[in-house]
Amino acid sequence: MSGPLAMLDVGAIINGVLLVMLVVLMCAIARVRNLLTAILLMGVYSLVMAVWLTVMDAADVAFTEAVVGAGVSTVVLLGAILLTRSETAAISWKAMIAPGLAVLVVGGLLVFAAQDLPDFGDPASPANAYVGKLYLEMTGGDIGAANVVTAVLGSYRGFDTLGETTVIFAAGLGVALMLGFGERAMSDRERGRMPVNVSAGEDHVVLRVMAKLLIPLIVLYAFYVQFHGDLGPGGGFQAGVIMAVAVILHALVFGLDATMHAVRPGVARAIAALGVLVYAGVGIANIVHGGTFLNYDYLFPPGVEARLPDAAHHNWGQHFGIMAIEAGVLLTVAATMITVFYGFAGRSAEAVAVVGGDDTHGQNP
Amino acid sequence: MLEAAAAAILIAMVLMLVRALIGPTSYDRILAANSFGTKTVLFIGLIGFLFGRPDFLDIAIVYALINFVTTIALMKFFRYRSLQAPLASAGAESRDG
Amino acid sequence: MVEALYWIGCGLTLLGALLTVVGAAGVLRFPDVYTRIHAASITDTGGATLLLLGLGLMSGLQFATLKLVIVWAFIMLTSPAAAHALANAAYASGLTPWIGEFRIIKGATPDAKKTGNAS
Amino acid sequence: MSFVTSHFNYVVVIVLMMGGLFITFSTGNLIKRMIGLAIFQTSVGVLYISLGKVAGGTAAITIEATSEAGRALSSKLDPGYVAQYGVDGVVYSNPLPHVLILTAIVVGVSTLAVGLAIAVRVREAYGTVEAGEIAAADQAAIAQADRRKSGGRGR
Repeated sequence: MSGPLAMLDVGAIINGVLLVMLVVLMCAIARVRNLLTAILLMGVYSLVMAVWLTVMDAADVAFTEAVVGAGVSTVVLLGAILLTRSETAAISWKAMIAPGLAVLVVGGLLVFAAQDLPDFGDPASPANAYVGKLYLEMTGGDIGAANVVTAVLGSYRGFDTLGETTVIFAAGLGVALMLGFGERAMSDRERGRMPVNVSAGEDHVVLRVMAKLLIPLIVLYAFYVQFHGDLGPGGGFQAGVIMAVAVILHALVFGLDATMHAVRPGVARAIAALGVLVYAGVGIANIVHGGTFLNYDYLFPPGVEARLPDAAHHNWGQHFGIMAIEAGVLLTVAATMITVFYGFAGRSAEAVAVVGGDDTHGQNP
Repeated sequence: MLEAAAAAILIAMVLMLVRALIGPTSYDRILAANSFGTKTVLFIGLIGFLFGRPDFLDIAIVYALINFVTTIALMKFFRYRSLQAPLASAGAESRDG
Repeated sequence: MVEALYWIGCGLTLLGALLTVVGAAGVLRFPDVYTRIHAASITDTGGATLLLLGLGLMSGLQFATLKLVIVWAFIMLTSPAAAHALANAAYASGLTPWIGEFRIIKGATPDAKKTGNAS
Repeated sequence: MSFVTSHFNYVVVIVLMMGGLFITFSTGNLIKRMIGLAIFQTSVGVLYISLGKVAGGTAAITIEATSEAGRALSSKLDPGYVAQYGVDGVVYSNPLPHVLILTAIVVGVSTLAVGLAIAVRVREAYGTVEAGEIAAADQAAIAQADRRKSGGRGR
């Protein structure tokens, strides 16, 4: 490439275009009154976000945003508007003046303050020159994982990640306590009260075959992401959400009832708790073997690690420690997302009676 | 060369975004979102090669797999107003069995 | 030989990207949702095939090639199915195609179905 | 001009943040408010990741500087720059913001679900998710309770 295009960095141009797209989408979401459209645009927003994150070298974050944005958050939002309503009330322009002014003033102050932020891409900024670079330099010797993000997530900041996992578990518990575990839908079905508003003669054989083909592949890919997390982008958070997406796809295509018999709500909530226990248990195992909480160098009893193969070049304690806590994260994240989905999807019995029923008769003769 | 292809995909993404914003019916918007997803897969694959890190293809794979789910969820929402019901009538199930 | 493959790959990549843009323009310009689905789904699968094939030829045989094949396979599986589901849902919700109504005759034989395109 | 190019990302962060805040403030619909909060949250992600980007850097998945990919990455950069800011001959972006935002996204969707669950329960209790109507229903209930209380005293 030569000429004027070579003068500009390709990454900078893509960065600019994607950020402008984000702003346009944000404005559109602010403007629309139909919540369905807003949710759809949020889906596109998260797609743009994932591409932008990839351009910014944040492969792991892009992975997470891709799975969460494409799989879980759209479905959860759809479940929520099924249970409420899909149109917002009209807002008069007078009601927008006060928030608009407040936002403009705060935004102006923030732009003024942003002048003191380091230049974009500055390698010598305080954030990049000290602790970030230190992690990059130390990971090879300390932990031996190629993916520094996984190393920081699982080992250096393992205590922080335990907190995050617990927060996710607690959030899932909160949703379940408010909306139920979806067992209401199950008992409704058993009592014959489950609304079946699928009109006869419709047979989505293409989708059912495709789902049968895709669900095992998605689960398989989740395991790849889980165990490849040391070497490439991936890890427990991403794999957990992918696993949950497989279950959600099953529920969407084969019905919630069938899915609840395959993955019982009780099993899901037990697994969610088990994941946090596995994580904390790994930490306590280190204390038992003479180390500190979540210091995986003490994962094995004294003397065992030296007898493992190739112990001079591999840090097996760190390796297995990260693998174990990532397994805990996988269990908690997957089970929590499934529980949340069950909560929203399983509650719709009464809401369907109010909202549904009008659309299914639109079918042409 | 890859820059030109990336620019083209980016233009296609912008066009798709316009359709998602103006699309008169909800189905136009779902179509735009789904097609935007496919373009995202291609774009992530392209910039993986453009920036010399083909590791990024993992993200493209996950999009290729999961983009489907959103489309199904939205379609089910519009058709059945429910996330519970299976995508086949009782008659279809019995014909299977 | 490798050089020739590289340039063929370049050509295929650009062709795929071009096809994608053409499809996107079609989605923007076509009159109703069915024609737009037509424009989008054909160019998505076709453009993706050409582009991924081109990338594979350009990069040569390595581990990433396998991932390209996987991406291609998944796009080929999911994209047409999603387009089918979308067209089905749009039709079932009562959107009339721009070219005219397509009638499915209940209980008709497969032969009769083929000619059931009226008005 | 240099401010525009070097701080463009931060300006976008502020626009997105204020947009999310505006959505949350201006609408009374609880679901729309949660969407606004989700946008606000992504803007924080954009800020962190922008701060962690290093010019000429690559994803924080270590590669050998002597491998083909490593040499291709370093060949685009000034050797002095690589020596100063690189680790073992390759310049990486800062991995720490990635870790923080990665977990924040998953936590974000969990908390979004909690907020939406509250909205669902509010709708079941009040029959609406508009904040104005909920407040009006509350006022009416309080007024009714007051009337009953004063009426009881009067009797």
